[in-house]
Amino acid sequence: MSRENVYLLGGYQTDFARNWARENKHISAMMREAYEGSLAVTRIEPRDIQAAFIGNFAAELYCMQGHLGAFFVDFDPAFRGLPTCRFEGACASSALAALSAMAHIQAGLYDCIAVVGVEQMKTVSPAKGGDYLGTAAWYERESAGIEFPFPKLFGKLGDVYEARYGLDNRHLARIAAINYANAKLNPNAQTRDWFMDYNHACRTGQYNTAIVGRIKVTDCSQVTDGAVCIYLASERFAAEYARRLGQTPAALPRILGWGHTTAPMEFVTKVAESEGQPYVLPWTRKAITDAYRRAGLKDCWDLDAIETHDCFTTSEYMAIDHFGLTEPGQSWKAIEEGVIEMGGRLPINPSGGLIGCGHPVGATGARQLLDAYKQVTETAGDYQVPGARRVATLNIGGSATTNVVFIVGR
Amino acid sequence: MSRENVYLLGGYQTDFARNWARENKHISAMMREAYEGSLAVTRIEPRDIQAAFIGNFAAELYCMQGHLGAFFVDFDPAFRGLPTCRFEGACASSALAALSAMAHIQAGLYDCIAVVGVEQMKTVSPAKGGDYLGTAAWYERESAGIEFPFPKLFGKLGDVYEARYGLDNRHLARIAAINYANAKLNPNAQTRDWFMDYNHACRTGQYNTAIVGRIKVTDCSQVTDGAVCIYLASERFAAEYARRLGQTPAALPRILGWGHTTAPMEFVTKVAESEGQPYVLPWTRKAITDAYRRAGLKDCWDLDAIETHDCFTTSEYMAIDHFGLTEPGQSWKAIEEGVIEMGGRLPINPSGGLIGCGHPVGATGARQLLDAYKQVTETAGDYQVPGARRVATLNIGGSATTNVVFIVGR
Amino acid sequence: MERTIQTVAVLGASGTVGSLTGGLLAQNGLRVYFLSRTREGSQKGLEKAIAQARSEVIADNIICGDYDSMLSEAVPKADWILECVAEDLSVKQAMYERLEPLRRPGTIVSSVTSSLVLEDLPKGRSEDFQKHFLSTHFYNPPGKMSACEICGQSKTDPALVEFMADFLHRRLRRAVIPVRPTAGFAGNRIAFLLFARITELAAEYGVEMMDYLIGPYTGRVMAPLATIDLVGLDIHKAIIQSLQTHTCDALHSKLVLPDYLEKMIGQGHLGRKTRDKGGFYKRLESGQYEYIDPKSLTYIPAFQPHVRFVEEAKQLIHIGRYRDAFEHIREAKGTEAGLVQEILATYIAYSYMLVGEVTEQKYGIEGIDRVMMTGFNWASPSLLVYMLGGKEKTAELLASKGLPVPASLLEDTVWERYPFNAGRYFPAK
Amino acid sequence: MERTIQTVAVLGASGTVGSLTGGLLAQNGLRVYFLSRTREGSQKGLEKAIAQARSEVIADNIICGDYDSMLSEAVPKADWILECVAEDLSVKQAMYERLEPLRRPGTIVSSVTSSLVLEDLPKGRSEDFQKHFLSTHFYNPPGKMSACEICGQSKTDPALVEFMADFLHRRLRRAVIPVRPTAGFAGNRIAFLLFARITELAAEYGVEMMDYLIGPYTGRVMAPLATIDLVGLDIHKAIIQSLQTHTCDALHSKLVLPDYLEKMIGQGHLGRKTRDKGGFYKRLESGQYEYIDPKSLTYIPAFQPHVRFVEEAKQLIHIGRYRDAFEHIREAKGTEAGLVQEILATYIAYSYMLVGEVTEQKYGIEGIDRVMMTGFNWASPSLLVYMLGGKEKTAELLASKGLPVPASLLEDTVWERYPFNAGRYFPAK
Repeated sequence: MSRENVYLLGGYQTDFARNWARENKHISAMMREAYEGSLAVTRIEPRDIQAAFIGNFAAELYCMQGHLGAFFVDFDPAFRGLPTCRFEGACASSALAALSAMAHIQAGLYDCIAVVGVEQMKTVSPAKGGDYLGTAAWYERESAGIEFPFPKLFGKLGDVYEARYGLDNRHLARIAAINYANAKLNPNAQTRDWFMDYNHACRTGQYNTAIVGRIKVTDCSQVTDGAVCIYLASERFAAEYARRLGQTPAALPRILGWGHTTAPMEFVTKVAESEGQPYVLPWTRKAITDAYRRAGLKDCWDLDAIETHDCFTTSEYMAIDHFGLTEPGQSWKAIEEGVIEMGGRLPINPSGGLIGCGHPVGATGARQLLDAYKQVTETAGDYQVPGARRVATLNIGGSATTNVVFIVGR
Repeated sequence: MSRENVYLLGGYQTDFARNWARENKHISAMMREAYEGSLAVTRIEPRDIQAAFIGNFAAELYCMQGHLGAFFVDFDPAFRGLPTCRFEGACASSALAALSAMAHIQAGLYDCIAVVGVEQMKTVSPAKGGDYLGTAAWYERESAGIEFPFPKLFGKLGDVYEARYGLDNRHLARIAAINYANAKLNPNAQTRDWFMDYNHACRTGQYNTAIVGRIKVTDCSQVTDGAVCIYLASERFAAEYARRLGQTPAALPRILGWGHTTAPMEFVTKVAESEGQPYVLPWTRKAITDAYRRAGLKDCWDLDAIETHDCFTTSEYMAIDHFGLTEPGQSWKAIEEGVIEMGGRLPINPSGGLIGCGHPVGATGARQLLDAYKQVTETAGDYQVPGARRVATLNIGGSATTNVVFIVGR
Repeated sequence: MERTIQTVAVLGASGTVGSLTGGLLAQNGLRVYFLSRTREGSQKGLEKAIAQARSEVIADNIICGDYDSMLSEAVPKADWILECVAEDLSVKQAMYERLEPLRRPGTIVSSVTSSLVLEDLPKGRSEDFQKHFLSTHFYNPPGKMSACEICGQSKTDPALVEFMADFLHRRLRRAVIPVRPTAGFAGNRIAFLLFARITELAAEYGVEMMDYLIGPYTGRVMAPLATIDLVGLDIHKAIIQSLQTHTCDALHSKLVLPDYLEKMIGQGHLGRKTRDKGGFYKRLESGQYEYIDPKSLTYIPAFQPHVRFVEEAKQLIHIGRYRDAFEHIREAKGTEAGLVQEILATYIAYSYMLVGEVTEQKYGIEGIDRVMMTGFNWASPSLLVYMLGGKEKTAELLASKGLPVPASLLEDTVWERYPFNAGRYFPAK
Repeated sequence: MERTIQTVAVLGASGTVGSLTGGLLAQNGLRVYFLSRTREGSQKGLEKAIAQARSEVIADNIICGDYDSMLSEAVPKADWILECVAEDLSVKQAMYERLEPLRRPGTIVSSVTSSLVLEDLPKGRSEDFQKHFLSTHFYNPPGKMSACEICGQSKTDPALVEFMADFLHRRLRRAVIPVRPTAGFAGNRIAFLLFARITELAAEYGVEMMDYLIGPYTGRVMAPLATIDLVGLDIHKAIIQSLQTHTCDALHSKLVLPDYLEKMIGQGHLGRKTRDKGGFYKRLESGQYEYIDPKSLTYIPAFQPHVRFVEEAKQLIHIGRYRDAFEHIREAKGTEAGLVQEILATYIAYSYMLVGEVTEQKYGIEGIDRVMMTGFNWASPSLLVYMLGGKEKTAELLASKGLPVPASLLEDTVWERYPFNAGRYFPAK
């Protein structure tokens, strides 16, 4: 990009295994923990922060609380008067917050912005939660009266693959198993203590019930509570910050490229419009190629890892060919060849992704950016991809309606 | 501002008197009407629009629908893939969308952005709607179990004025009467066909019930459905657009200045912290003075009109001194002297404001900008302030938690 | 001296029209005498006016009284005498005779009539009376319907009509429609022809089906037979008869009163005013409706019609795709679609036909547009032309239904303007 | 040759500890023999293991059998023999005797015991046995509690302890805490002293009040007397007695078994395992709880204590202001506040006191921190020091409660680190 560089200065995520309703905590407590942790980790100080952008999907429904941006002001006396805003694009909410933070920095309006992604979802029954999630799709048409609208929609994504290219569910099971395996290496992952393996993912039964269509429990990301706080900064702030840490600005990760597209809301419309095209979800593909172009990448092989939006195994299956790891429809090859596993040519979701690490809806985009940051700064601990220099993230909202891609690197 | 000029190219608002639930319309229909009307009015074409930013407070609650940004994509085939986002800051949601649009334009990311503010509220009973609005405050502490949380909070604002400076409720009645009177001149105003006058506003009774504390029905803005679509644009686009209209870019209104602050969420905290200070709501004041400074205005007398956030008469009372029409606490003087009436030295809410024109929460910020546009282009019809060149808007979310001010002019 | 109106005497203030219109005047700061046969009647009118305003403060502007004791006080003080007494020529004329000696020269006298022949009303009155006499046809209730047709007779001072038009617009914020002195003026002339045709079709297709087909989604807040129930079948009949007698045009034959409708009136099924006996609709205690069967004149339960193109059109309207919905209606096939197309086409054809007859030619369709929107809450004829894809496509539709294609349609440009607030006329139901 | 563990024989696999720990091994891909007195018992253990894993596939890794028919097959194949039989020295020793002729030299043998004297267990066994014998004290259920205290006795090969620590950490993802061979190791030693003190206070202040005061908000997922109910009062007594016998320190006097508690055990009020008779709590059919009155040993209804500083602290915790909550607790006045402060202070003082005794001095507080978090779901001692405002303020608190201020506290720096995931230990209840 010819515009000013925007730096990513790391941050903090809460433990996605926690249940904040059981802890009797307000959603702002989760934001506060993410924020306080981020200060400790990044050594950014309250007075550095000039705005706070909050990504959240539906606290109105899950927590009966809107206006989340304003809670940030309570976290420190220095924040009185701080400009804040909440951003929403369903499951892509905090990626949108990050995009806007990038724009504000490039416009020269602010030098350092806290981007918080947050969702508290364990406040309601699974049925009610599934219904709430339905508001990320066209509720009246795609969700009302349907018990699990999103498993149904993403099951249909699998059906489209099956019809156009063929699809073997065992490849989906492999995706699930890899994400669970990676999650075991991630101390913040929701499922890190859960048992899951490929054999279990292949089997339908008491402990792996069929939800709808081809989607079983192990194909789904699970209801998760979590918050993430990361920092985006201008060149000017990054220079000062690097000095503070005794580093050079060049050592700090930045946003190398990005893509942002919106497809038509209804899944049937998406699919009807992609009929005869190489990619099932052309607008997801465009967000990816836009990001490659802006980052000056030739293709996916210029990346060292990907954090993608595996809300269901089918969405990761889609991401594999849409990122260009294989020809369209051939995602299974990358799975069979071990390309996407830790140690593979291009690991996907070293963190465990949404299936393994968890999917607190509004927090996921920020969590992906934080994990990209950790990878390129080699601070990902047990789930580090050795020597990672460039990592892509794909955060989608609805049935791949809102698509946001970032390339993070140095 | 030394940064690139951001132009405001007008737009369209729906008739705020309508009841879209009674018409059995989906919230996206309201957005669509605002959008289609805006094309007709502005002569902007679909291919001009590079992003769509949606301001909305709580469609999740009122309409069981999130992810509103994505609906814009359905409005025209040209919008497939369009970057979209929904912004939320309670009642200041669409002002926040406009602020972000401004930032994206100044960053050089987009040249022309549609900013849509929308809220459908007549879907639920008044009690339920009041409860939903409570999520704009700290729900657990300020709203849960309270029938009308916001009338209560803004009644307390009056109490603070009374305690610090004295307050005569007849001045509040005058504010209501002026807004209703102005609304009669506005063909889009919710209350344009309602009867209301100063005598009625002074009286409590069957037809003007006391809500809570000093707040009567006539002190309140009413439940409203509405959408507004406006356009913000870069210098480059404005130049081309002016050519298209046979005008010079200098004839087009632009954002001369802006202010954006967030106060602590809880009203009691706000008030406790302003104890001993001249202004009851110092962060609202700061948003205003920031906007004056950025626009290069000396004070309010450089303005020709103000569109302020009179969700209740007390909030307009507050705005009068916070904008600097009087010394702090002396708002009554401007009311008694007729300063704020049509024909006065500095008319407030020629449109009728929230009390007269209506307050579809997420649409209000955009509606204020549209009215500012109409004033400075002398297209406000019967509610035109003659010769208006500079108009300020103040949009607040929660109990003056989020504060956004714009100065629009040429 | 500039003419001003400060004080108004409303005659017939106990009735709905008189009280609500009088209330509207009081709301707008005029001093209003509410007069009727008894003081109690006028007082009841005041209560209706207060309920309409949702405010007691308007009572400060209202003086209630009966004719005998207060006419002589009120009329000399009045700048405007608004006559809302019974729609009966002799009753009105008798009232005018009482006014003659009391009114100051130059005092405006207007009647709210629309169905009587305007020319007949002030017959026998003084020249000054006739010169200051006109019709101001307010639609009801004026708090919700802003239409006001205005019309002088042959002796009325044209400057007075202009003054009143301006006053009604500015002071009372009426949508003023200057009309020619033809029976039913513009709004009733058009609407009741359509009502008549729909009552005829109901005999064959049933009440529920016709109101389903010509439901709100076709461009009206209320379905047509339900509207007749609201108006009252007796009033409906009176208007149709008046139009039959006093008008004549190419679609005159559609102005029918089917037998079953006469029988309904005979049996006392007048509509909402005879709630227990019902009208086209009968409301059950459960809140459900039954519909009269025109053949047996008994009430039959709702069968909830479901016609595919109708439901699809409603779905498109539900998401704001109005033009797509009307393209769908225009292109739909089958008997039911034919009926909807016929009614829409008749409405458009008849409206454009009457340009120049009920309103001045120079106004084009605009006056008729305005009265249908603000008097009936119907989509205007030109708006339907817009929705149906423009005047060429509309003309084709009219021709295909055997209707005349009026020149005023072919010359019209109003439909091309983006229709402000168009969606409100198309509820998705 | 590198040592590897592929096959494990679990002895006592019918019990909770054996089955769940065995299941954990199977989940992690080890081949596991589930052995107990009967094949049926082992099979029941397998079912528990499946329920813990929430997957039947782990059964592929598990072979069930009884000692008589399968010990001779399993033990020679096992790389590790995990003994989970009854907590009785003679039972364990008898089992070891049976193993001796079957096990290959070098095969690891570990016991899950924590309360028996480790040195006594392998007495009489071969040198190779003793060299490869250690304690691996898994906390229960291992699916939720990741703590595993590990400890050799005098003859154990230190390299083997190191190997097992590494294996438990890497392969089984245990939070491994190397401890010294003292009774109760680290976790039980600390926790049960606090339990003892709280049972003593409950005699005076009541059960409900003590669990309210020392509730989850003070840094634990479950209130203390409720935890004893879960453990079982009989087990509680056994642990306290073992600690009374085998340990001695400055706070030894707090290690009490109040009379009423002995009586409860005598009357069969053992806790959750005697659901009908209850323990400290008794669950009514309504889902409500009653609490035992230590004086009368009858159950009394809940009175829902409400102490202001407690509620305020919970409210601060509810919004994530943990340190503010603990400042509030620290500064609170009154009897109830004094009790909460005493318990927190005792916990901190005792934990830091035991550094060097239950864990190696070189680990500082970290081993104890880890076992309290991962074995009990309690906030660690150093985390409480952080929450209470640092070590100076904490030292003041300890001194004010008449407690020793351990040098290891004064030297500690662990508390200064930002505590990862701290909030999870402080539910707002």
